[in-house]
Amino acid sequence: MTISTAPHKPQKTGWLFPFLRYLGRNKSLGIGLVILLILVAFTLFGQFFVDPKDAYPLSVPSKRPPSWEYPFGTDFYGRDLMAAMVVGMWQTAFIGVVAGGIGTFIGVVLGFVSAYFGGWVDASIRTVCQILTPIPVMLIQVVVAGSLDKRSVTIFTMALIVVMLAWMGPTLVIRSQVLTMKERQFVSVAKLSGVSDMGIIFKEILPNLLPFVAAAFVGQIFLAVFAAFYLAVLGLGPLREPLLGNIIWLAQSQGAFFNGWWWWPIIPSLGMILILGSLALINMGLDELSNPRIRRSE
Amino acid sequence: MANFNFKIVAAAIVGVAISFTPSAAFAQTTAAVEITPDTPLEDVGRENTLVLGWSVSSPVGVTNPWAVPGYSSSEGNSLMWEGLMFYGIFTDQDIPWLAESIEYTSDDYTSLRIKLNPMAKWSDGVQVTSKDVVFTMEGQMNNDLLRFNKTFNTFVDSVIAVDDLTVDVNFKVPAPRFKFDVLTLKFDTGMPIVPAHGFDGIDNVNEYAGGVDLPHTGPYDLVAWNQNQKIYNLRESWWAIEAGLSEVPDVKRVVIANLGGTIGQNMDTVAQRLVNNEMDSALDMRQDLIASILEKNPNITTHSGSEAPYGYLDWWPNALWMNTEEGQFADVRVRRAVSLAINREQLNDILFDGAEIATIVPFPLFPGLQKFMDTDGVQALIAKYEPGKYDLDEVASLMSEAGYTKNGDDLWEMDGETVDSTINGFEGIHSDSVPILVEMLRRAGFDASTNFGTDAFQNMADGAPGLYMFGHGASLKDPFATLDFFNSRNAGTAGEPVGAYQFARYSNPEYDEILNAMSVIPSDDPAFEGLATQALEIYWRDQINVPVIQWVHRIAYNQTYWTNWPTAENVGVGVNGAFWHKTSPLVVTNLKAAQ
Amino acid sequence: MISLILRRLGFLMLIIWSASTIIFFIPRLSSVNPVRERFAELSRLTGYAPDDLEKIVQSFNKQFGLDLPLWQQYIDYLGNVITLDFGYSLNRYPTTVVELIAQSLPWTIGLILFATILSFIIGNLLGAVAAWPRAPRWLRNTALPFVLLMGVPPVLVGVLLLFFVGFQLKFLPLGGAYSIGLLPEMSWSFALDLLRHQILPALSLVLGSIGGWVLTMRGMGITIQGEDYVNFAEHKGLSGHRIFFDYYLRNAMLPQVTAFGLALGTVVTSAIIVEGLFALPGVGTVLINAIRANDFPVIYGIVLFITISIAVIMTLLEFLYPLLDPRINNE
Amino acid sequence: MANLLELQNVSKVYSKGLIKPEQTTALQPFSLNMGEDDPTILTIAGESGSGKTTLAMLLLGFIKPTTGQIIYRGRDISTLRGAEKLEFRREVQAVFQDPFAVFNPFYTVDHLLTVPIKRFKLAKSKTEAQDKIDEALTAVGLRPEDVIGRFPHQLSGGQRQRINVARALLLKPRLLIADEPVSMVDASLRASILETLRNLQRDHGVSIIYITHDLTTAYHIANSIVVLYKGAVMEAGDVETVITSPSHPYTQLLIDSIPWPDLEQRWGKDKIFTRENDGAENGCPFYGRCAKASDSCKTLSPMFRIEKYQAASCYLYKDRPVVDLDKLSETLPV
Repeated sequence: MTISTAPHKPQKTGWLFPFLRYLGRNKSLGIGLVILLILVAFTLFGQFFVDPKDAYPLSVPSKRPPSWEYPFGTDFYGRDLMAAMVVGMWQTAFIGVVAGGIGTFIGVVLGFVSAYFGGWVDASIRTVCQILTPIPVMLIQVVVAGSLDKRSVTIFTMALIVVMLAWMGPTLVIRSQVLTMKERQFVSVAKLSGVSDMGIIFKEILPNLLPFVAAAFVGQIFLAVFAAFYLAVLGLGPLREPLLGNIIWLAQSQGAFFNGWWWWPIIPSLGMILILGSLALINMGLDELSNPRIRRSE
Repeated sequence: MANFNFKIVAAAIVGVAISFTPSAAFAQTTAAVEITPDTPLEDVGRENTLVLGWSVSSPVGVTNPWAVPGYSSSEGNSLMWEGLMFYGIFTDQDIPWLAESIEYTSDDYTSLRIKLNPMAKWSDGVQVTSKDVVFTMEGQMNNDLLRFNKTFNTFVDSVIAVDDLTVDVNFKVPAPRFKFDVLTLKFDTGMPIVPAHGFDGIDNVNEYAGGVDLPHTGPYDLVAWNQNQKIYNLRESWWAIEAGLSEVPDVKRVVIANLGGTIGQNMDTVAQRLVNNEMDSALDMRQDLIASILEKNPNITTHSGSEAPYGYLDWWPNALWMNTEEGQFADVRVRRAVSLAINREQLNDILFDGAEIATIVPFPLFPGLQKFMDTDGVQALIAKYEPGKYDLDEVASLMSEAGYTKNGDDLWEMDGETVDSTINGFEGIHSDSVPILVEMLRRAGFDASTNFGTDAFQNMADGAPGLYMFGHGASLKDPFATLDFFNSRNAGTAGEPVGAYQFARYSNPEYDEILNAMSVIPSDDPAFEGLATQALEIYWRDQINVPVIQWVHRIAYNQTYWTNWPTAENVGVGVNGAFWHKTSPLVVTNLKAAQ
Repeated sequence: MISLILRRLGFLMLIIWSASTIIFFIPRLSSVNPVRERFAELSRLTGYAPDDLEKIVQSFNKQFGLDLPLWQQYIDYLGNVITLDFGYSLNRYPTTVVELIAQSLPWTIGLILFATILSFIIGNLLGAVAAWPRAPRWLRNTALPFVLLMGVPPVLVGVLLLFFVGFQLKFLPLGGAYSIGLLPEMSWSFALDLLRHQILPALSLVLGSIGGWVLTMRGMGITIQGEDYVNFAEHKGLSGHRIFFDYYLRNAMLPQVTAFGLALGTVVTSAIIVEGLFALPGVGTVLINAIRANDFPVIYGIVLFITISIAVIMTLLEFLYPLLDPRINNE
Repeated sequence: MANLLELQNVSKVYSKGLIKPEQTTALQPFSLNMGEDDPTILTIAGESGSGKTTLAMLLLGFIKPTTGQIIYRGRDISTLRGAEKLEFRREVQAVFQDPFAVFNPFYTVDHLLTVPIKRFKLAKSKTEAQDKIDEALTAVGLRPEDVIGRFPHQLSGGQRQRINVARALLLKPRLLIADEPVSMVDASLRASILETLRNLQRDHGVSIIYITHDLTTAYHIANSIVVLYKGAVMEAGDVETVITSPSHPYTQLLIDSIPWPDLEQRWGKDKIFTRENDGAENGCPFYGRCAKASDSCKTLSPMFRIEKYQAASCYLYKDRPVVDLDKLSETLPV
């Protein structure tokens, strides 16, 4: 969502200035977006400055601390961590966004269908969710990832494995929100205004659920990155790829801290904290944006 | 509002209470399975206690060596069980133990006589007699779950108790290695003697956990075992003291601290705990970790002191195995190309700080085997086959010859299929080497990736496409045992799983003939060296698998509380210092208190 | 009320049956054999392997009916589920599944309960405060670091804690459930030792998960603020903390309690890996090993135990809803 | 005379629970006709729980009647589909009680006006749409620049409700259901909103069903009135007649409770009467509170015609002619 859909007054003077002004007031959104932009810029423009091949083992001398030549140092396997961060950040973001996006999408669709149409549709979706929820997802992910041909374990299949059982959370949350939302009077008014069922779902109810959808999305990205991380921990991921989780895990397996190679685990950990931290801040900011009452008091 | 709060609290309490109910039920069972001393253990002090770190994987309470597959000898249980003889690898000497002597009684190695040590006693005071030896051997013959079942059925015709202290073993075929392979304890192999009277009234010996009740001959008694640790106390009445085989050991208590997880996980924590003197020794480490340990705690040493490779050779040199009968690696040119793609010098640099650990043979270079490697015959073969060669151009010409072309990703391809070179291996022990091998293979155009997954071993057993990083646990003195893995006896049936060390599925009558000839003669027989050289030539010619690295045990010996660890400078009785090997009683009982 | 409870129990049975069925079939996707895997474990620890592994594997397949048709195994299995008898662990034979679970379960339950409740309380309070316009600014900002921390998977928090607190500062133990050489006893010194060993693992779980509660609670709080009844209460001039607890926290709690049930699964997963990091002899270590080895009976036992526990807790939470929100009526 | 709206024996029963349903009657069988040619304002009066909001929901087609049919211009509204349904939507509109809840908090208030214009294609261009909106806002006494682009919370309750009325104005419906349109609005604004409603009826020919619990506003605006109590019609007739001389004890109680601006008149002079409501489940719903009840009230009384334009459901008038249920409209003047 951008500010242009919700200006205080119809603006004909362009959207940029009010947007920036708004970011000044909504600090978490502002800071979150700035961090995210820096990270995106890092991984996008980084591609021009590093050789992506250096993100793989045996490319550079191993175990070098940060220096002018290797700003983030190099690891045991002879990866340039700068290159590894550029490539790995991209891949981590990819898994997060793909898995988070698909999971949230399925969750929102099922949540809406379930709550809006009710009846047996609702009952069956809810029952499936309730049955699946208590089963430790990891078991299923591990078995599925384990039975795949290792060459087909790519960043993308990784995302799909992660998303497999990640949709129940958003489904239940969205469902309960729609249930309360659809009893609100503006839905009746929209019906009177001739708005179709789909219109009511997408134009009347959905925008009000954006904070929840965004929270679900952030939650899903968190779960995706986390799941990708522990699949890596169990040796089921595409281990060769410089996914942030993989780098951290390999560092841990080689006792990087103990051996004094602090830069090896610390830098990808910081990357991870920044990615998810910025998403969390954006999420907080979105709450403020979509809740007019907060906006008024700002 | 007050009412509301009250209800919430009440409901929460009920909820928590109910979720605890099943665990309470389980907690009662817990007391039953854990081994807890009846009376509190007397305090022997840290200075008399040996603390060893290990990821204990065998189930609590299983001390019976015949409990298959729960029993493991590596988690302190080897302190309870002894064999007829030990072998000191560094002195190349037999150390008679429960047996005073074991002699072949025929020139063609078809019979053998065991004389027991008359002083040997079980922990319950009962004497060790030929009845126990016969019981142990017949058990191996008749119980197909036991480890030496196949060996016994291949070689042993009968086991006869001549008198209380003498046992004769008669073989069906010449068995020159039986004494060493089966009857002698060394590294993690050899058969411990179990008490015949300990199994009285046990219907299913494989199902019997043993616990603290099973009489044993070793110097330590299990006194406590839970998920956190195992505790063994010295039994002062240990027969070997009276028999003059050992002094009264300084180590009064051994604690095996459970490091949790799977083996090789969180080794930096283990390292830190060693540095903190919490533990005296722990399982073996990767190169850099042990170097850092030595740097941080000067009291800690290793087999090679403070020099690389910080340890000694283990008997488990690793190779990239493959299914030589089916799939892409059935073509010898492809196997050879894999070997040519590996830069062993670079492996030495990255993994071993330059120490020469990368290898070209599937057996460990212990003195006897090094001697074999130094013979002119083998040196000529090395010159001829260049098994350690790294040459990407030759990879290219071999692969082209085999019908492969490079595809858009710069990978070899035939009929749209790349060469599936997924390396199946094990996290922890392989996480330093496999990623590097994968990269070397990729650079040579093989579609390599890492599989540390749950199915890695299954893939190996099934002969699935890809490479298998696995060792060879066999040869110690001569190359026979390792080379025998490639005898077509071990090739298995196509499509059926095979056991460990049989992954090559290699089958070649010419090779079998050589190995069969070797099996009936001892290694000091004049004909042996020639046969072994012939077999090794076929091994290299056919590139049955691709040897990569020798296995080094880099074990930290903390001298803060304990000295006299077996090292290169202080070989002692000559056994290796791994406390998880079957020779551990000799290591532990020889330690001297530092304070 | 009785019929309601019966209906809920019926649904619980449905969940258990479905879960058992899924759990039965999922591991069958994998071809890994538990007995062979045990020998793989032994051989990579020590290099040793039995003479004829395949014979042993076949023998166990026969003993445990793994060579029977799948449907027959399924029926036997359902029978076992009903009687809660899972027989022997194949990988750790001759130990039984119940023994394996019994040894490890107390450690895991202790850790999870301690960590979850702690993070739920701290997280929701901080989240509610962060969304509450009347709270002082510094108090609202306390939540921020935790929100940033939620980016870090618990196992990573654990690694960092180990390094900074364990390795560097050396005032907390690096692993194990209690000190080496001690034996459990009913004494204050042992309890203290136990607690010291639980602090780092629990913190690893708590620090990372507080952020999640903070975020959703804050989102919820802000939305609720827009609602008329809160406006109304403010206009009525109700005191701050009265509004905070009566209108605000109480209304925002409902979805959070739902999420609490959902989060349990994630927490169990995190705990499983954190246990490994801190060498806690919990059910997680046993489960991971069982999954690795495809030790069906142990997987079934543990996963069903976890599933049933979570399902029971969720069912209990449903009984809690009407207390949290009188509009919802279980009738 | 063609009927704009025709209710035939419409009733609504809610039931809860699957296994042992518990039934609540929200509306007893109810019939009503409204002529197409004579726009009128009909008040449905009653306290909360009287079924008046259920009636509104039924009329708008949001819920389906348990029995009976709602015929709008000759078609049962539950059978309407597609274009016909859209037509019905445009022609039957509502103004709701809560002037805040009807706004989607996500959008500016314009949303309320622009959406129906778009959906019902009321304007050919953006400018035309804007003009129509401005016109409607002006008609309800708002300055478009004060409200357009604002969020609902930025406006006062009165402004918001006038936008609602403006919405009704904009759509020019044939039938407007006004559900307590002024009960949450400042007293000073009530008159002008009611006036606007009346203008709609008078100038634009919109029939209005005015639902309220407030008899004074009904008196000001409506032509006729139906008094509901617990889902049943208590009294119906000309608004003047019913309010000045109520005949049903319940209506009397209601009228008596109105705080007239007359200092002399004692307000609520009669004590509120209660009695065990036993045996009256199918009887007069007012039985429990009625001072004049007799045993015969344990069955529901039919409507008795008291005047030409007044009928009451009470045995006190059992000597008067009975009005058939479906002839109720005949007692209502237009």
